[in-house]
This record gives sequence, C-alpha cells and structure tokens, in this order.
Amino acid sequence: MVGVMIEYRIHGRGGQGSVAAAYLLAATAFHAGQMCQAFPAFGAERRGAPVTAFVRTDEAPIRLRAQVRTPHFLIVQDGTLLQDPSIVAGLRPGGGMVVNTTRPGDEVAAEFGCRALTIPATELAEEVIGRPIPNTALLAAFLSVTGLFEIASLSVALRDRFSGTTLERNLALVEKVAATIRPDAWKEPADA
Amino acid sequence: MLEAIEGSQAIARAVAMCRPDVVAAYPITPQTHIVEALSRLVAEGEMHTEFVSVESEFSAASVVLGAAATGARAYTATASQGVLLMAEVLFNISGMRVPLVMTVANRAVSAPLSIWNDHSDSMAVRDCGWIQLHCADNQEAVDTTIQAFRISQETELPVMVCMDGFVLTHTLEPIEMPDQTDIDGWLPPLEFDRRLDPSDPKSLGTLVSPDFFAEVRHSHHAAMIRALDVIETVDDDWHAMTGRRGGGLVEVAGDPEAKIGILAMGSTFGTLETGMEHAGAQAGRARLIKLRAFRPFPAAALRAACAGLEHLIVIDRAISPGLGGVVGTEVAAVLAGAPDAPRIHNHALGLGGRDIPETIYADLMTAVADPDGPAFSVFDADLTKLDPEDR
Amino acid sequence: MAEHDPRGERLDELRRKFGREPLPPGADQKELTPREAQPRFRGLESGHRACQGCGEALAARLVTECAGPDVMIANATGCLEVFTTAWPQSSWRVPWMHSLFENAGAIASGMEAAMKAKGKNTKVLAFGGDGGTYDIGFQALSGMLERYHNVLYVCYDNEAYMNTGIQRSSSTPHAATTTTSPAGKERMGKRHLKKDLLAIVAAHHIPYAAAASVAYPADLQRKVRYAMGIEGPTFLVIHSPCPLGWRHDSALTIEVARRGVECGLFPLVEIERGAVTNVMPIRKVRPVTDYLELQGRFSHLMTPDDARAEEERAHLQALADHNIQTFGLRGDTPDAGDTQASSSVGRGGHPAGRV
Amino acid sequence: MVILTRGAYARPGTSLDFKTGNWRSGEAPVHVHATAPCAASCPAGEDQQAWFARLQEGDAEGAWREVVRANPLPAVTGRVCPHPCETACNRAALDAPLAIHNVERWLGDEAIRQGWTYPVSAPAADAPEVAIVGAGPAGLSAAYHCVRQGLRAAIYEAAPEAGGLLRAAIPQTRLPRDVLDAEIARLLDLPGITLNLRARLGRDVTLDELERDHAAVLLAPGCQANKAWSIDGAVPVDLHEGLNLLKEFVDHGQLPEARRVIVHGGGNTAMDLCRAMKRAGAEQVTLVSASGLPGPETDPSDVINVVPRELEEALEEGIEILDHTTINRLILRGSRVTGVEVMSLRKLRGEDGRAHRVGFEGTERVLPVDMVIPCIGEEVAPEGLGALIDHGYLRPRDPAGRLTQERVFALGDARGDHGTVAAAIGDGLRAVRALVAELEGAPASPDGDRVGIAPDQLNLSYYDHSARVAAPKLRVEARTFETEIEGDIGRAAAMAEAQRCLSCGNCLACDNCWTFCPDNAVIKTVELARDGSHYLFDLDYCKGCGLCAQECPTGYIRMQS
Repeated sequence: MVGVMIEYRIHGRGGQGSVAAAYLLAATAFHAGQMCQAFPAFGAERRGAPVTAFVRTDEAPIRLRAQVRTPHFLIVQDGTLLQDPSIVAGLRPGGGMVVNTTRPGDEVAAEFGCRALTIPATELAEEVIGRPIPNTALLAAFLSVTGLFEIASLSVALRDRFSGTTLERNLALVEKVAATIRPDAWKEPADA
Repeated sequence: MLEAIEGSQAIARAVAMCRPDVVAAYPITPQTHIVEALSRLVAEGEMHTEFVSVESEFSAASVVLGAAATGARAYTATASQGVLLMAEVLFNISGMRVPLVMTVANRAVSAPLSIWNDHSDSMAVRDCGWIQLHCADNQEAVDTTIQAFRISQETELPVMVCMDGFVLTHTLEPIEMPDQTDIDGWLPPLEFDRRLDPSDPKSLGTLVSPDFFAEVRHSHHAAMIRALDVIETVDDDWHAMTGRRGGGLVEVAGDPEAKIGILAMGSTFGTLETGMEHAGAQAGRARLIKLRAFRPFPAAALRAACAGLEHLIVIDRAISPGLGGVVGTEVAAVLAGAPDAPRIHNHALGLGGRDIPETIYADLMTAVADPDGPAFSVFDADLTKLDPEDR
Repeated sequence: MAEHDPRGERLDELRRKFGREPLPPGADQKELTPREAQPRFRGLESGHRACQGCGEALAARLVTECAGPDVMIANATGCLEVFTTAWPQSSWRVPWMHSLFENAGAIASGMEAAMKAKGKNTKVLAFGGDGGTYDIGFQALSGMLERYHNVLYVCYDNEAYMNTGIQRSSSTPHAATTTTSPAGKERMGKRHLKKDLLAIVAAHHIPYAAAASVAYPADLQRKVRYAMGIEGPTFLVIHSPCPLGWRHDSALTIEVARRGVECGLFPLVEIERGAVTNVMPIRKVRPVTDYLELQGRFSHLMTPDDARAEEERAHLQALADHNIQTFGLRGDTPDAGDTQASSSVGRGGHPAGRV
Repeated sequence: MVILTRGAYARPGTSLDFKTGNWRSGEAPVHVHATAPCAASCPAGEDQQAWFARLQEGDAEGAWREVVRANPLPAVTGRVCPHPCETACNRAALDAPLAIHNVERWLGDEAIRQGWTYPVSAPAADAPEVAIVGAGPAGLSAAYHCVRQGLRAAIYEAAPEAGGLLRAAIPQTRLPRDVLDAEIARLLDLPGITLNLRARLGRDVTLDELERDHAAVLLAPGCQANKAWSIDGAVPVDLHEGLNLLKEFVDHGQLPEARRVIVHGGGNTAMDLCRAMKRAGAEQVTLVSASGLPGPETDPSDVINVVPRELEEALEEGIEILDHTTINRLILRGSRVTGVEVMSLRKLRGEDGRAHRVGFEGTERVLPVDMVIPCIGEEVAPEGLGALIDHGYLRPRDPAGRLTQERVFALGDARGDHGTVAAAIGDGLRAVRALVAELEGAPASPDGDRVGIAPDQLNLSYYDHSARVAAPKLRVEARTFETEIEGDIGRAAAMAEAQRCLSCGNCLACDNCWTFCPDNAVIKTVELARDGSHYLFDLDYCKGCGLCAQECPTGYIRMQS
C-alpha cells in the first residue's frame, strides 16, 4: 500500500481517548517516515457520546482537509458501537476493522462483511495500565495485524506523549498485545 | 525541525518563540487549545510572559492593547463570538496604530449556535482596520504567526492571523518548527516610539474633531496599502531564512494557463488542490488562487493572478445576507473594468462546519460550465431541507 | 575635586527618568515661570475644557498631583477623557491612554502586566466615572481586582452619565432627577437606590478600597498615597459634584460635597481586605435637607406641602441615618480625623497636610 | 500648520494652548485685603491680625514689632484696655473671641523680659522738634511716633514722673508699676526725645513759647479737673471726688472709711474705686450707673464703659451694681449724707431722633448710705490753655486732632471724645502721621480705605473649634492692694491662642485656593506677591467658577467684575 494515501476512521466514546488514538496513529506513521494528518470529527458532545476521529497517512504531504468518508481501516474503541450497522459506512472493499470487544473476530467479520480483529482492549488496559483506556492496545493490535508501520514507531509516538510509569505501562501493554497477534495477517489482500 | 504536532500546540510554540511580554486570552472553542497550550508553556517555565487570564474576550483585547501601548509585545487569540465581543476594542487598537498580533481560530457566529468552522467571525470585523492574513495549513499558520509580529512592528498596525477552527487548530500534522535562535535573530525587538512612558508622557486615544478625522482615516488606509509591500518583504525575508513562504499576498497553483480559476482563503485551498489531482481529466485543471492577505486587499496582485482567466470561481466561507459573498464581491470589484475581466462565480460553502469533500472541485468545475448559473449561491446547501417558503 | 554626591546622582536619575536633562555647563539657566515653579507636580494641566467648578477635574488634579509623575493612566470614556484630550492638545503630564468606555480596568491590567514583564515599577492608575465603573465597565473592573493587578482604580463619582448629558446611572442617588429619571406626575426622580459599589469592590478581598470626597483634599490625597504604596489592586471612589448635572452654583462644588459627607449620604470609609478599618467621623451631623437644598436635581423634593416630597426626603434621611449607624459615623467627640479636623486650615496650609 | 500625529496622540500639557480664561462671563477672583474687625475697632490703630499672623508663624519678636508699629506700650494696653478688638472679633460667631489682650500682654511682658528694642533709628540732629504737652499715654505715644517718623520730640510734663493717668490713677492690681516703668523707660530712652518734668503749661512754659520754638505742638494734658457734681444743688460736706480719691489711693494707699458706699458713675475709675473701697473694708459698695450692664436688655451704645473682665471681677468681689439707675435726691442729715433716692431710667430715642435718658416715675427708692462718691468724669484743667477750651475739652476739628491753630493738635482724654488708654495712644499715632504729611506737604495717607469683613464673608468650615485661653486669676480672698489680679498666660498658651486667629480678610496661606482650583489657575509662588499672598490668579485659564472665593476661609478672595 506504499505510495497510496491511507485513510483511517476511529470510533469511540467521549473519554476513551479516540482523538488521542488518532493522534498516536498519525504520529506513529510520522515516525515511520510517512506524512500524516489526524483530526477529530468535532462535536459538542460530552463524555460517553459516540465520537469519531480521522487519520490519513501518505508518502506525500496531505493537502486534503475533508473528513474521511471512505476509510481503509476502522478502529472501534467500544464494542457496543457495533450495535449501529452504519459504523462501517464507506469502508473500502478489502478494508478491515480492529474492535475492542470480547466477541470473537470471526463473528464480527461475518456480521459486517469485512476483515475484523477483536481484542479485549479495555480489560488488557485495566490489567497493564490500571485504567480502562483501550487506545494503546488497539493501536498495537492494529499495527501488528496490518504491518503498516513498525511497532517501534508507536513506541516513539508514545514516548513523545507520555513519560514515567504511564509510558512504561503503555509500552508494556504494546508488547503484550503485539505478542498475541499474528503479525502482518492483513498484509495480503483479503479474500472478498 | 519537522514535528507531528497539533495546530494549536504549534501556534502556541510559535508565539512563545516570539517572546511576547504579555499574553491575554479567554477560552473559546476552537481556540481553547491555543490558550491552554500557552498556559502550559508559562506554567512549565518554557515561556516567560505575563499571561493574563482575563474574564472575557473584551478584556483580552483590552489587556493586550494596554500592554502594547506601553511598548510591550503582546498577543491574544480568540474565535467567533469572542471576535465580536472584541470588536469595539479591535477598532480602537488599529485606530491608535498599536502593534499586536491575534490568532483567530475561525468559527461561525451564533445564532443558531454553531461551534464549527467558517469565516463569519473575521468577515464581521473586516473593516476594523487590522491586517488580516488567512492560512491554508498549519505550516503557514506557524510561519504567518511569527511573520505577523514583524509585520505589525514595521507597519504599526495590528495583525489578525486567521486559521480555520478545528480544521487546522485541531489537526495534527507534520510541521517544520523554526529554531528559537533563528527567530531571535529574525524578529527585532519592538521599538514603539509612541509608547506610554513617564519620561515622555504622551496621551493616546484623544478626541479628534471633524477637522482632522478624515486625515486620521486616510492615514490609516494609506498605512494599510503600504503594508502590502511589508507583507511581501517580510515573507521574502522569511523565505531567505527558512526556505518557506508564508503565502505572500496571493499564491497561484494548478494550471497557470487555465481559463478557469478558483479562488479561496484558508484550508479549503488544500482540499481543492487534492480534488483537482483526483478529479481526472474530465473535470479539467484550473488555476487555483490562494488569497492570503484579505486586509489589506491586494488588488494589483489579484489582478495579476487572474490575468487571462475567463471564469473565476470565488469561494466564500461566510455570507453577507442580502449581498452574497464578501470575498467574491470584493474580488469582482477589483477586477471590474478590466477589458478581459473574468466572469465571477461566487459560492459560499462549508458554512458552520459543513464538511468540504474533495469532490467539491469537480462540482464547482461543472457548475462553472452552466451559462445560466447564479452569480452567487450557497453552493452546498440542500434546499430540500427547507420549507418551500424558506427556500 | 568631584566628591561623591549621592543626592546629585539621584537628581540626575530623576532628570533622566522624567525628561528634564541637566543643562550643559555654561548654558543659561532657564528662568522658570511661576507656573513651572509651583511646588507640586502638575499631572493635569490648565486649559482643559471641564465646566466651571467641575468636581471631577478637581479630583483628577488632586489624584495625579500626589500620585505622579511615575505613573501611567488608563482612562475610561467620559467627561474627564473628553475635556482633557481634544487633539492636538492634552492636559495630562503623565502617560495616559483612553481606550473605551467599559475597559479601563482591562487596559490598566494590560499596562500593569507589561510593566511587570519589563521589570518596571511605574504604577498604573485607572480612571473612570461612575458610568464606566459602576455600570458598563464593572466587569472589567471586577476582573482586574480578581486577578490582583497592581493598579489603583479611581472612580470619579458624579452620580450620573454627565458626558452624554445627565442620564441616570446605578450610582445616581435615590430620588435624584436626571434626564432619564425625571420627576413628573408619576415619578419622584430615580426609583432605585445608589449601588453600593464600594462594598462590592471590597468583596473582592482586595488590600484597600476607600471612599473620598473633593471636599476633603488632604484626606483624599492621604488615601491616594496609601493606595500607591500597596502592591496590589486598590480602589478609590471620589464623590465629585457636577455643577451642571446636580444643578448647583459652580462656586458651591466643595460646599455641596462637604454637606454630602456631613449628612451621611456619602460616608468616607476605608475597607481593607473586606473589613472596615477606618471611617471619617462626622463632627456635627447635618440633616440631609442641608445637602438637598443646594441642588436642583433634588428641587422637586423641596416643594412645601407635598406629601410625596416629604416621603422622599424622609427616605433619603433614613438612608443617611442607615449609613451613619452602619459605619458608626457619628463623631460627637472631636477627633483628628473627623470632618472638622480633616478640613481645618491654619497658616501655611492644612495642619494634617503639613505633618 | 498642525500636522496630524500618528494615531492622534497628543503631547503633554499642550492644553496650555487653549486659554479657557475667555470662558469667564463676568467676575474674576481678586484678592481683597480687608481690615480685620479687631484692627478696625482698635482705638490705638493696631493691626492685631497682622501680629497674630507673625505669632502663627512662631515669630514672637516679629509680632511685637508689628504691635509697636502703632502701640509702643503693649504691656500696658494688654492690661488696661477694654479691648474692643475682642468684642469685634469674628471668632465669636464660631466659638469665642480671641483673648487678644492676654496675648498682647504676654508679648509686651516678653519684650521687657527679652529686652527687645523698638525698630527705630535716631532722628537727624537737625530734624524738626515737636513739643508735646503731657507725658501720659497720648503724649508718650506721640513722642514715640515722632521718632519713628524721623522727628524729635520735647515732652513737657507737670508731674515729677512720666506716665500720666497710668501712673496716677490705675491701681497696681491692674497695672504693676514695674511693668509701667519698664515700658516708659524703654520709650523715653529713644534717641530724639527730651523729657521736661515739672514743666507745667501756663506756669513753667506757655503755649506761645512752644508754638514759637517747635515745628508743632501736641497737647495731651489729660483731664485733671473734676466735673462739678451736685444733686439738685445739694453737695455733702465730706464730698470725695472719685478721681482724686483714686489718685490718693494709688499714690499713698489711703482711703476714707465708710460702711455703706455709693459710687455714682460708669467708667473704669468708678469701678477701680468701688473695688478699692470694698477691699479697704466697706461692707457694701454699690455702683449706680445710668448705663446698663452688657446683655440683651442693653443697647450696645449704652453699655457701661468698663473693661469687661474688671466688671466680672468686681461682681466676684461683691460689688453691687444698679444699672440703668440714677440718683434723684440726696438724703442729708445736716450736711452729711445718710441715704440716696434712686430711680430707674433708660436711654430712649426721642421725637427729635436723638437719645435721651428718661426716668420712670414710681421707681424711686431710698438706699441708706454713709458716703456718696461721684465719679462722673473729668475735664481739662484750663491752666495755660485758655481760649482753646470748649465746654471743658480741647475739641479737635478732625480725627487727627487738629485744633483751630496751625500745627496744634489735641490728643488723649483732653479731646473729650473718648476715654481709653488705647485711644490716647492712637491719637499720638494719628496726630503725628497727619503732622508729618503736613510738614512734607503730602496728602494725608489714606487711612481706612480697606474694607471691613463680617463673619458671613468668611468660610467658617475651615476652622476647628478651640477653646479661648483662660488667664490665671487670683482668688477673691487672695486679692490685695498690691498684687496683680490677672496673671500671665505664658508663651505656650499665647502661641496656641494665636493659632485661633481666623486671619479675617487676610491671606492665611492655607493653600485652599491653590488646592481647590479645578483649572490649575491659582499659582503658588515662593515670593510673597505684592498683594500680600503667595498666590496668583492666572486669568488666562481661570473660568470664573468662584470656588476659590467660596472656599477662602478668610474672605480674602472675592469675585469682582
């Protein structure tokens, strides 16, 4: 996919760090030598409301400012959002979603007709970081499964953002999640 | 150094590099991240400034005016309602010819309430006598912010740096952040002769009789016209140091030979560029004109940029109800009378945060071909959403 | 041989600071005019366009002459601004700026922040009338106080919007007539009470808030000097009669102001950190009618055999009595700080002023 | 051509270009140097306000020099003057008049203690010499003022000592001899004064000789002859004339014995005599006076002519006073008086518009007495004056004292128009001033061109209440023939009392005008301006509001067209 602009859409609820996830993903791409762009779908909603954030990565500078309508990938920070079938609106054929849920990935993939990877990110975050913030675990899983950027770039991005114990625990979480995912599983085109 | 950084953070860092003596600001979406970032820089000791956390935008503008009048370098930022609350002070600042810099994170104006981006706020104060520069991306916003301090000092006019709220302020993207030592060398200390000073106690803000008021306004206008040169010179100087341009007065991209031009201010420009690249041959290539200096209005530069065009689409991100688009009207005015003046197609779009998709380019190019197309429209309005009586 | 002369150095420093350069050797010493040779700082110069007997002009002169010259002033829109600075002339001899009606507190905040940023200790003053202070500029004032700017805010209280031609403000006393609170068949002047701004200001828990009157210049200047010495927000409201708006003879400005204090309607109190720390006791309390009778704005209250007038007079008397009781203003035993001692003069000036 | 400044800033103090003086529609402030009521009422011609001003500045010697511009004998007048200045004092409208006499007395005594000398230089040896008849207060004052004016003076005094009535008829209890001696000695020591004692006019020297040998003659012989007294022709055989009795008492300390005494009259002589008789042992001493005691009942022009404190002391000592009363009839047993019939009377305005005393029938009553002492006044002794005497006195034709003859003046009690020491001293001043003008051929210097000033022209708001000083006084039981009854108030009290002076009509240098001018149009100067103040009105800027005049405590500023 190198040389092509890749678009991502992140779904979550207010307070779950969805915008941070978008910024982290963009920063990861940046540290991997890509150009990037991340921004939230700005709303006046408060904590708990569904929120969306967008990311673009590309070899070339990104001039486009429109919201992401046809993402290559979705990152879903809250499994309950799957109740809304329009969550996959615009998802490109062959695209995939990484979802924070305890449901099996196959089941989700079947329901939405796309590749899907599920991990219990909240539980993992609670276990390793001590707080129910699923974004780091999801990003680690996403990077592992897509192989888009080195996991190490995520670590750099995390280092820019956090320090001390928080950083250490996030890095540990990344390691732990990455170890459970079959790397580069989505590198080859999906059967569709 | 190139950094992946959110627009607001980058602006705060750029402001800090200019070492303002006094910063006063009041939070308002979507400018809040800038105030917060500045507060954090001050709290962390990374920025040595008197940060005055005021009780309103009105006071924010007043505080920076008071500070700047003493010869201090001063900065503020706001958006939307904040701009309007400041309006009275804005006229006052420029009328006294006091140099200072303000960021406007452009946002629509209530009612109805909209927290999203358009240019209604800065358009509402277009006649307040400030220099008004519009930025297309965060790099330009950073570069323009720093340039603004120098332009302001050299012209003794206040400068408003406009950047699209959310679309730029909340977007993380790679930005080349200047080096502090470079800025220290590039931006001279503020020398303001008319400053309030006990050793030469002048009175500022006097009452001027009809015998002299016209001259006051003329000189203000003349200073704005002279500022056109300053804006370009400063940008050249910036380019000499950084290798980047902040956008001069007007920038042209796309096909220089094209007969159709599209003119836009702010972040819409990038979407148009991308839209053109992706649209393919059918839509055709246009000349894309980016208007950076809205005040002073660069009439000559615009005429040069538009030379040879048969059609010019002017995009407005605000509306003057009962007239149409302000930018469109003004562009038409400066091009009027030229024998080969292009036909102006004025469209307002992206009002109140309406997303501007990249397909807008093709849609505009299609519309321009319609000989019966309206001189002005709210281009992306879906009239079916309206009661027929209200269409 | 040049000896070390600390005083000379200090003089040189002051000259540099205030712009009077020492003359080069051999140059003719300029003969000072009597005006230039006056033994006081002239912050507000002659030639301003205030009305005859203007209490506000007097108050501003008194304030600046003991506050200056190392100050700068933020002046709200109002008479004081208009009559002092008709371009190209200015009556000020201190750095001064007028911005708007409602932002003197904020402009002063900015000046002070700039002084702080530049490490200068020039004191910032803010001047406003009651319109610019009690009403439209109230928010900016409150913000300035809350943020603890080192500013002395002086409100020249002439109890109405005089600049626009005498309209009521929230400082206009109850029952006074203005062009927007006229007396008529249905009305006896202003229906509402004078806002207790001093209490509101004091509630910001600032170091010093005080009331002064032009009738007691020594007391007024003592308060200015005290406030000038405080690092932090301070507030002074000065009762400044307006002969035009209050409709009294221009020669009676001081007499009216004096009676205003002596009847208890304008108590001269000092409040530090929210607590009343000093009041000017009234040696001999006068009835409010002594105050009202001099002023046309209260003439409708002086109609004989008018029950409504009688009631309003009684009301004003009750308000004065309330002040007297609240602040303990009755000073039956002579006191060095009471209304009489504060205004007494002797050969060579005011005894208090000579101390 | 005015060039616009960027942003329309203005330069400091440039409003001086805008002359607001043309806003004045009518009146402008002027300094009006009025005469304070104390000075206006002083028979000696002192300007009390002026010397109080020096005291307020802490300059006692300067104050004394100010006093002796008019009055060379302040230690005397501070004791014996009925002080009309205090009666006139505007401070009465505020609390109580100043104790001017106490301060004057302290100043006079202080001058004696400190040995202060008159600010006078010796007249030229060939300066004109003026003959002065009488070395009483009028004559002494005249001699003093001659020297001040550069003339020489030759005094002719019949008595063996100078002092006149001061020495002959004022008891020690009011005027100690050492004080009198000291002031007279200081005066007579002045160069240019010669004193000829035991030189009686008409016996040792004649008026013609004096006129011939001198530039002028000033007649101050006093009143040495008692007025004839009888009640309907009845005169008791043992009649004692009041003044003679008093002189004898002052001279020898002797008084006739009597149990019940009536003194008839209403002046200080009568009062001194009453008190002396009482102190000498009389059980009951009654003053019968046609005039009234001060009070609302009495017209101010008809008040008993006595120093108020003397009256007060007399009442303390048990003197009975029957005012508005006259003696109708003497009840004689043989030629000795055993009682008097008295009757109430009043001074009333008659149909002719003049005041007459009218007795009221039915108010007659009889008082038993042992002795009646008439004290109804004295006349000029005619010896040597002959035709100059007109109905008992040397009645002058102008205030300076000129008589019909060229360069002959009448001074003091002999004029018959007033009867106080202070007036006598003032006569000396006025006569010499007029004489000098005449000798120099200049018009008489205008006296009294200064306007007066009433309390309502002052602004009393600016004066704090302060109590009048109370002089120490001997208790009644402790009063003797020798010791002075009223004591010294001392320096501190004198200085404090001086601070009470309102400075009526004169600049107090209080800065009020300078402080209150909203237009900065009052300029304070270091040098004293010609008009006696430190302030100038800058009429280029004065808008004529009148605040300065209104707030001037002393009424020194007035608004005039």
